[in-house]
Amino acid sequence: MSKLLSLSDAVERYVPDHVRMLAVGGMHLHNNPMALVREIVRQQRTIGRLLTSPCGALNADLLIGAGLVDEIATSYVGFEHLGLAPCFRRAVEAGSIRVLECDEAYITHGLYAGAGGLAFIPLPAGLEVSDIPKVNQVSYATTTDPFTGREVLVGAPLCPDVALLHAYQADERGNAVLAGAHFVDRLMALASRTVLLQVEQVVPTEEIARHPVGTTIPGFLVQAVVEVAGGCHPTASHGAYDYDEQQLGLYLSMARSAEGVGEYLERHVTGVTEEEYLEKASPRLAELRYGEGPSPVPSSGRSG
Amino acid sequence: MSKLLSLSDAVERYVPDHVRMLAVGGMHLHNNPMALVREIVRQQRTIGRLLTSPCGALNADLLIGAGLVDEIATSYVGFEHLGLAPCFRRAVEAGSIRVLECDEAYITHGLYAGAGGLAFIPLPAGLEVSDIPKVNQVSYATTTDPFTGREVLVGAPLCPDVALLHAYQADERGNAVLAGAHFVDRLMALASRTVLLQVEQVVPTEEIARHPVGTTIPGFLVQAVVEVAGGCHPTASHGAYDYDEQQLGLYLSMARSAEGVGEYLERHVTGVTEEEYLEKASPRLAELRYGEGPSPVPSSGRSG
Amino acid sequence: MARGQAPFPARDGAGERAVTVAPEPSELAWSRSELMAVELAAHLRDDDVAVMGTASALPQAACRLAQLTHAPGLWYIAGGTCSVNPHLAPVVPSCCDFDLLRADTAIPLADVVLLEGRGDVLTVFFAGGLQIDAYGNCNLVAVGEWSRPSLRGPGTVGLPFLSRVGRVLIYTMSHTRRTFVERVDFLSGPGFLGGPAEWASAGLSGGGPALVVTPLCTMGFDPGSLRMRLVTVHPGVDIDEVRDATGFDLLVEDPVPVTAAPTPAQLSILRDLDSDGLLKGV
Amino acid sequence: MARGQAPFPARDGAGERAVTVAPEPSELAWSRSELMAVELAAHLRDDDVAVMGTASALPQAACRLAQLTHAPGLWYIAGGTCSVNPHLAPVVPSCCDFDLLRADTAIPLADVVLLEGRGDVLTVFFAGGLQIDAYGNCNLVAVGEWSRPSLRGPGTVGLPFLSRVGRVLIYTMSHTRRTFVERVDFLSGPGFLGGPAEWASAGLSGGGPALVVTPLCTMGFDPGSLRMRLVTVHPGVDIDEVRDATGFDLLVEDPVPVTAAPTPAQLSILRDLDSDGLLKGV
Repeated sequence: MSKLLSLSDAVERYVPDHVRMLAVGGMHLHNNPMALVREIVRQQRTIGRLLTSPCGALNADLLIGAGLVDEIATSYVGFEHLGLAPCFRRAVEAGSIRVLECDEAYITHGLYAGAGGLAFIPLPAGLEVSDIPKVNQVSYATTTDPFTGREVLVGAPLCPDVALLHAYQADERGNAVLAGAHFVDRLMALASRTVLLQVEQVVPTEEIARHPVGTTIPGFLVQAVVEVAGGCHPTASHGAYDYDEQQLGLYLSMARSAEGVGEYLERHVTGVTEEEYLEKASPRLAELRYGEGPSPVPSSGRSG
Repeated sequence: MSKLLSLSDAVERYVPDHVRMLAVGGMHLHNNPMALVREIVRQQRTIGRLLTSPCGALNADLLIGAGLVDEIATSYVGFEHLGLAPCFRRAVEAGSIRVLECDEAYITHGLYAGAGGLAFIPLPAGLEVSDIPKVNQVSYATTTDPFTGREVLVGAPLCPDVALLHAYQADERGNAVLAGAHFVDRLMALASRTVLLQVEQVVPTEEIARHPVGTTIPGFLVQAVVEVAGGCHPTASHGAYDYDEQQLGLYLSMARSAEGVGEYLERHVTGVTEEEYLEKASPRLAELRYGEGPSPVPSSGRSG
Repeated sequence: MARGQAPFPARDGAGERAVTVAPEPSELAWSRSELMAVELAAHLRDDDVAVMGTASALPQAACRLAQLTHAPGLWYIAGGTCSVNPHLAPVVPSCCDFDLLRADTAIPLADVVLLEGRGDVLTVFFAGGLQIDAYGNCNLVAVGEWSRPSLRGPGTVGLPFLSRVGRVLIYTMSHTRRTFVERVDFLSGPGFLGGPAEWASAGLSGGGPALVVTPLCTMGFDPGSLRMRLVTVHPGVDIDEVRDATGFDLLVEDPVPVTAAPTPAQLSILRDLDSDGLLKGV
Repeated sequence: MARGQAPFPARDGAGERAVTVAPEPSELAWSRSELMAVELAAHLRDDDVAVMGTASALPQAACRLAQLTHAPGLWYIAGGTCSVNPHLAPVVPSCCDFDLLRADTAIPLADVVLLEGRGDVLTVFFAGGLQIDAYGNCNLVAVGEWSRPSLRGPGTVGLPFLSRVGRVLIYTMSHTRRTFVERVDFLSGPGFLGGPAEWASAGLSGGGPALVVTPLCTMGFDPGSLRMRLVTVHPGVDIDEVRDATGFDLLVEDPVPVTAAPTPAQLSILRDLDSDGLLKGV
């Protein structure tokens, strides 16, 4: 019954090469499932379509920098206040990646439609005036509102084949607790056919059962649980540690060129095991631990 | 800035007579906002359309029994293992109420559409084979899926003018914590133009701020907060007390006839103030308090 | 929870209608509800994800029993609270009970509605009806004309999803000619619709009804005609008694085996779970 | 939070582009970012519900300042975490920071997306762009041809909602001819579209752009032409400097007042909030 797997086994078993649609969880510099992303790079799994949350960051840029992504569906790839995403930018400007230009509403509602088996999802009136739908006729179309007769912009459902997600804790059956902000990670889990979960910590089910209402991913949606404390580094892991501006700065400066990102990958991803990576990051992770406060994990419901 | 109001002021100020669409929160025998419902009866506000959660109970049956409801949109009105809803049943069999026959998926997705400004919401393939859409062409229609060309069953958005909801706690600005199960109460708050909240307890904002992530209704959606400890009686209030089978049994037996329900209303609603009602219920409420356990309210996030 | 000895609930408002089942034979050491829980449990698999709705003490008990015997990996969701694998000590009559949140996890109701629509996650759906017909269609809405019914039911809740989700397990405490009819007056929970031709042309993603458990017998569906057929009769029940209580022509292939009685081990587990005795009544 | 002195972020990737603003005049005791926060704050009302997105330290500080001065009833939502009224001690550079959850409440991101679509709840939306045009349209997607851009931006996130939500407050740290253009190359955040005719025929529910705050000046929109017009110039800035830095014909009605400098009380509050000095840089 246990879904605990090593990082390499999880990716080997559940991510086919040239996966049709791979979703990466987390948002901006937070809760990026970087251990799983790095393992995808190590195993050189190519990706037909990469889907980000409304705001992708290193989780997308690293895969693009590794040359693994044919097409990306996103409403943002960047490093927020730290700057643009160098590999995404370079690939788009060079025409070496296809972009399905999306907006936040479509990504969120599209995942809802994917999770719920809805054939498509209408989008609020007003969204049709931006140029986004004009350049993405794969994701956007129009149909008739049968109640008013008006034409309405709609989006296609998003049903990722595989989602890579981070959670704070999970039990070995995949019941997971998201700490801090949830972003659209739960929706991604609901919409995706296969869910790989990296967690800071595996805990007994009794621990999860202490706060059932806050437990946001039920184990029956999860295929594999990988325990990688520190696995979001250099992005933040809500409830555990903040993002690492030093390492992100290093990435951003090296990734300014194709050669540079190659060197970064060799030094920090393909040339090292995940254990070696985390060993090296451990002094920084210790500095970046969040200060004291109440538990980041909700506690509620009934005992027993 | 305070939204604290007395029960009578809240209903007087925010529920117009013949309100176009009134939504009542809670599900089955749980978290029915009965103090607000009783006050609607005392003030004899008529209701153009009453919307229940997927499963209405006393919150709907009492309003129907009081003769206030022209039309009901629902996927269930009943008393679960205790039996059918006597006033709903009688009114429908007599043809004295119009029914917008709904299913759970439509009510949930329709509230999502109402909350999100979506013109309509597609429903999963397969739902079109039941007889529900055939008898309710106000809520259901078909249109074309522009991605496949197929005909798809869709639902109209649900945008209640007023929602009556129960929450465990709120601060005076309306930031509310739902204890236990949330049912579709948060969706109702998001979709409704006016939200009246009855709570077991008003607490300082600092108390709410201790567990922000589990706080599910933000105050800017709420127009009035009414503190009525025990106000869900005779239904349950998650985190506080269980439902009262004695009182529900009394209702079910009296409401078997129009005269009986009139007598029930006179004795337990219109003929008494809410304070008198709760005074009388207090020994039962004391017996029905949930046993010890962890706090029913989530605790998470950052301090401060 | 001291709620006293609530009678075991019939499904969805059927509680108000007379149950015409004979009194429990005194020589039986188990109740019919307990036998039904065992029958439903036997059908559940280790890799199932089951969901149940209103007044679901019986399927709750069946799922927990399955977990504690042959299907430890089974997932089950109590609709309403949407708690996942409630610990059920004890079984509760309401699907929304606060005590159901003593569970492994819980998710929002809206998420369960999504997953019912997604269709490939939930593999078992428990259902019932005021009327259940020869093709396993269910009706929780209205007996007679919908617009002016002779009996208004509570409403369909999530039953339209039966067309979409895994295997449908039907149960009812009322095995009568009023419940088991040739064709439902109102189709609120799709079974095999009008039979093989209509079922095939509808192209539904769900597997359709798989099992019907009543206080008298266990039934399935004939793979060819998609009509209900008798599988076993419960101990002490005569085949003619079943036929008489069924308002359509029930397929019967002789010989009809007798349903296995609950084992002492099964009863011991059930009674541990059901300390409030919800399953003891009938 | 010991993150060191992160420079104040420019909006959405514009950080990589040269900011051509002159160095902060040494005689000024406040930074231009601080002045901009005060300008944005002044526009916020006691009954507003404001929402902000990526890299939003400046609007966060503006909202908190407004709450602590003239608008105690203001609600503001930090997109990403979707915390409501974060307590901001200190201001953080990321809109998704765990520390933003020191807040009155927090709701799921999907709920904020719903409310943006509902349109009548959120009254203020902060926006920006790689390009901002004379009609207040914003572009976060691509400079040049979309299919092969000369500068690929990060993407639009929620900016298409500008057409639907209350008043739009635009801010940017980059007041240059590359940012302020006659017409955006790609319309990712709708302003007044192509002007009065197109705006009227679009029938949008949002109120359109209301304010543009830069390191040089504060601008609004002419009610007739719906084009950007100068409202005040910041202390020490010349009107010609603004004209030169603007790539379209900016409406100017003499005399142009000078933006009021932050008061000591405002600065004191801002610096209490901004103990990491995010607003000190520029």
